[in-house]
Amino acid sequence: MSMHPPSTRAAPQLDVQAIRQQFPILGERVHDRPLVFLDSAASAQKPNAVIDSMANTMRHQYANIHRGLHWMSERTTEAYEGVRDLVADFLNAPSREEIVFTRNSTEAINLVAHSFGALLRPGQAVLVSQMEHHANLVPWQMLRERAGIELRIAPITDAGDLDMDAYSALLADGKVALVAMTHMSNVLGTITPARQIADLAHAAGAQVLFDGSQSVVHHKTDVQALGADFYTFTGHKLYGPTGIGVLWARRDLLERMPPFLGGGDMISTVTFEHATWANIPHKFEAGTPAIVETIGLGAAIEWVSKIGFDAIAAHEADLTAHALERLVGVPGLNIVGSPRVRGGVGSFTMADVHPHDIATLLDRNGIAIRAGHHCAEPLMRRLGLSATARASFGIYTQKEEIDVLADTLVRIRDFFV
Amino acid sequence: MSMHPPSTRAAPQLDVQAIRQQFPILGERVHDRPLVFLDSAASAQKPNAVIDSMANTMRHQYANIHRGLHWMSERTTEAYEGVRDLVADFLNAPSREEIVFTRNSTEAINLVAHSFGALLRPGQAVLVSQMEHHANLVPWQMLRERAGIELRIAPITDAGDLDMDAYSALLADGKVALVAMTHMSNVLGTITPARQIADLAHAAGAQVLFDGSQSVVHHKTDVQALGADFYTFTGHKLYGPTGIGVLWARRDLLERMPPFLGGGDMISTVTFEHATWANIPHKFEAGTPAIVETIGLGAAIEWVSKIGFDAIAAHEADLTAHALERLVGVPGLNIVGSPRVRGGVGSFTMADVHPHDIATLLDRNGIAIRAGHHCAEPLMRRLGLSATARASFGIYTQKEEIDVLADTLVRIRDFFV
Amino acid sequence: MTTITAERDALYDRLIVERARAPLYAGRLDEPDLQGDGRNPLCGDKTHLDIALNGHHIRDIRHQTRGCAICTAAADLMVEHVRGGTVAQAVEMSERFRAMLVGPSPVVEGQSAPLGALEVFAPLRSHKARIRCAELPWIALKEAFSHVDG
Amino acid sequence: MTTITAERDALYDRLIVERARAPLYAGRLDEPDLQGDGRNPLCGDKTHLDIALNGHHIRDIRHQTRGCAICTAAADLMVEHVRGGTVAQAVEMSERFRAMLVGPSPVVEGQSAPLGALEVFAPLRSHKARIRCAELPWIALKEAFSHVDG
Ligand SMILES: Cc1ncc(COP(=O)(O)O)c(C=O)c1O
Ligand SMILES: Cc1ncc(COP(=O)(O)O)c(C=O)c1O
Repeated sequence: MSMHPPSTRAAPQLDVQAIRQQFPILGERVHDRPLVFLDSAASAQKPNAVIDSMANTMRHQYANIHRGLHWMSERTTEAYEGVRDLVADFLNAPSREEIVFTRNSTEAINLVAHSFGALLRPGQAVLVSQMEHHANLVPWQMLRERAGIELRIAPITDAGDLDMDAYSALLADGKVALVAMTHMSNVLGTITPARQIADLAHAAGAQVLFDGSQSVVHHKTDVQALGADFYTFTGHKLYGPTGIGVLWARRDLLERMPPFLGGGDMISTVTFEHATWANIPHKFEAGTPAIVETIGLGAAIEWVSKIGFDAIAAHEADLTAHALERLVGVPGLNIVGSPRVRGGVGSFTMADVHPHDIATLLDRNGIAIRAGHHCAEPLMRRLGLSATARASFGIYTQKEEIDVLADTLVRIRDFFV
Repeated sequence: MSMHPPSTRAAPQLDVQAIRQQFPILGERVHDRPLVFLDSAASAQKPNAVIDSMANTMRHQYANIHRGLHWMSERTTEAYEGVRDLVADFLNAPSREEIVFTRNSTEAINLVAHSFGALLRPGQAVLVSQMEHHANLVPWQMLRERAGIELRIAPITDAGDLDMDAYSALLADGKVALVAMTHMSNVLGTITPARQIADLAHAAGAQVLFDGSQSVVHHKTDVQALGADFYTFTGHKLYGPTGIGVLWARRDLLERMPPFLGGGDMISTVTFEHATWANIPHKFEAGTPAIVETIGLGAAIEWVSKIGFDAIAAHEADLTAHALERLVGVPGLNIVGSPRVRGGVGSFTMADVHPHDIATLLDRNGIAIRAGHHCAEPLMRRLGLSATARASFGIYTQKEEIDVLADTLVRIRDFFV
Repeated sequence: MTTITAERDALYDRLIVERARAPLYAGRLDEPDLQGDGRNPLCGDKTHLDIALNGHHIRDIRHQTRGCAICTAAADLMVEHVRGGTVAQAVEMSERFRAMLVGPSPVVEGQSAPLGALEVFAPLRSHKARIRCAELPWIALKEAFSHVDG
Repeated sequence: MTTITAERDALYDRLIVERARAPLYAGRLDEPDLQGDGRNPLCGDKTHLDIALNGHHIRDIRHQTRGCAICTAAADLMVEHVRGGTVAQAVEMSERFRAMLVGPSPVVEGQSAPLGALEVFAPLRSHKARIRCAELPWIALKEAFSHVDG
């Protein structure tokens, strides 16, 4: 199993201790044990840079944005719109106007399902994979009900990779208008071959949306290099605030799409009879946005960028390799899937111990992991499982924490068997 | 002009100085002058209680909610769901399950326009007033395009009150399925006679939505006493965070309405073929919510409730009376509207000085007000104006600030005439 | 080892682990008078109950459970406790069990009728997300009883 | 008074206030060769331009503006500055005006061709929300010129 991205030059070292100092929550104790937080894939913890940027905004420079003519409003507007530049840069988007702020990935995908979906007609299809998070499945099911389109499911291999032959076959009849696919599985850790997926989709006349909720956290994202048409991610997994997510889409698509939500700030003019829409991206941002959270997202992106994805990816590859090695040694433990390229997320099961019992017993030892279907029920069914335990690693994860996990799993197994 | 609510007993006094101490931003200077913030109707400033509750959540007790089995997740879930109880209490809602968290008022109204709107059929009508914020007009225009319903506009009087006779007449044919009306105008300050509006609507077979974005800030809200069927408000105007709003709706309505956004947390089970929905309110909350912001909203509600709406309403009535008195004395100044009952928001124009010039010159003196159409273009047209200047008062506003406003307006007029 | 079996999991009492590993009342009845199902889509836990009545008495009862240790043990211990009693007694026990887990304040010992071995689940109070595991068999029981009368 | 008229509003130069109160070039032309409109829906500001050409020269030009002081004065001073020049000169001036307001760095005096009285608008740089007020007449001019050629 190789790690992503394959690093040719020596990757810069991450000073994990110095990083941990910036996360106050990592000093907390749980059930009288030091917190071992291995649930970052559900939501990451926040560094002081993010917390302080939000608090300081509210303390020193805050007002509603865009419509205000006064100093506080102008400065806050600058801060908010400045984050659009940061995000465009972060994704290597061609233009800042292609960045739309949403609440989270889920809303970003729903926005596309509504607004791009409004352009689709019966006879056209949307194609997703078997390993989607519900956020990238349910909106398309709902669109199917609304618009009478077809929903196709690309299968995965037993190893947890997209079955590329089957994928190609599903594109063959040219009816697929949109491929909506995860860029990294939140259950298996699989990093999908985005460029290849996009090329095949484009050759078949389809647009491509990548759900980057998991993947933007672990390596550098370049929407142009990936050949994406839509890309979504969510702030709270990127060490940023809750309540803020991002949709990037190609300008011409955004311009063709009707607006999603109606209200203030998304209009150009309104009469009782009729409204005309503002230019992109504002057409898609109705009402007072999550101003402070957007500014906090900017702080998160700056913070992550300063550390750099070379160092982050190398650190996480290191952790993942260590985890696979240690977990394989736990009696009765089975790692779910062995994708070709994987990020710092992995699921496992244990003979004779239900994932919920694993999670609770780990928690009693201060170790936070997830157990359940991870909002990917259809994938669970595909895998023949009802639930898995999942450990996920972040920028602040230490090898020692993985050792504590492995040791505790051994004890849990003993307890039950 | 009377104030709302008519206070019979002696209202408790507000210690404005002590309150101001809790808002760090009020100590800021703008253009070398102390900040005089008279733009709370656009968005209010935040007390330490709110800022600290958000920062402390991120510092000490944070994880994703609902699906987690570990301590951090369970505690964060409790904090988040605890706010649902607080909000239910705040609105005197019959049940916590009737509280849906959204990004803001705008999204709350759009949710109703989509999900309740999905139950409407051509031939049915939605009725709004001439003084709606775009947030309560554009979503209904968009529904009209989607669903072929009719949109009716209830006129207002020159004083800025809802024309009750015309309103009744518009209900007479029984085709109106929903009345969607502001509970307080963000331009005129008008507090609408909600109970009467609701009674007339119900008698005509319609449901009623009140846009409480402005009104919840100024006096105690009781959705049952108002006879509301839907009620919306937005956290950032209530001294709370951005990125969080509330929809309250009657349980049976929420149960009948299809979901709005699809994704994690809003489902009961998902297969590739089909999804079934979670119970209310979760059916309407897709994806990771604005967790920290919801907790911050809880802090805002607790903070406001501790001060109490008797004291707040009395303070604001006092300020409004003082402002009307002082502004009437400014040469060339015209106060827009004279509604029967008004809250602490008022618009004005000045002969020979454009509202934008007023706003900029006030800003140069440290005074923040709004100028423009206030996201209520159709109302502007009704009033025969292209823009107004608007001053709005909050819990932290002092009479002295109104004096500074009035004095500076006199000087601005002199400058231009 | 000690850290697992000692105070650290009052939550996983020996009894729970034993019953999860080797339930005493697992299986089906040939001709049940009542049947009930409980399902937790969150984790895929399932329990099925077969009940044989004798008038208002629960003459026999068996469960078939696929779930975590808490769910399986809860099913087995529930069956043990309601077996031989009346439907009304089972309903009342269900209410007390629920009160123990989610009632306004922890049940004070000796104040209400004791729940016997079922009290091993009391520490779940502070693990809200796991309470539904212990409740699942009781939900199935309620469903089975919903067919009584009528 | 002093606080208003002094440094506090470099922004509202005397010239701006005078031209807003009594514009010198307000009005319409009888038979304009070009017309252009600018509209800011945010505040309802409107400006209309009538232009009479003589070859590539702007022989005459008038504006009709309903707007704030900055918009009105900007229209009047723009008209004054482009009148008599060529279309190309006006376009170039428009670019320098824009650079003064939103260019990467404040225009250094003497570095590019001076904008003369139009420089009274330079302090708008730090009032982003008002820049469109000063730009509105230039947007109308651009619209008018878009009909040139072809
Ligand atoms: C009356 C009214 N309705 C709705 C809104 C929209 O609120 P938000 O932008 O928070 O959605 C506002 C405030 O802008 C308002 O004043
Ligand atoms: C792959 C993937 N897609 C989408 C989501 C949804 O993100 P959010 O809940 O922030 O909308 C998640 C995380 O929960 C995820 O892991």
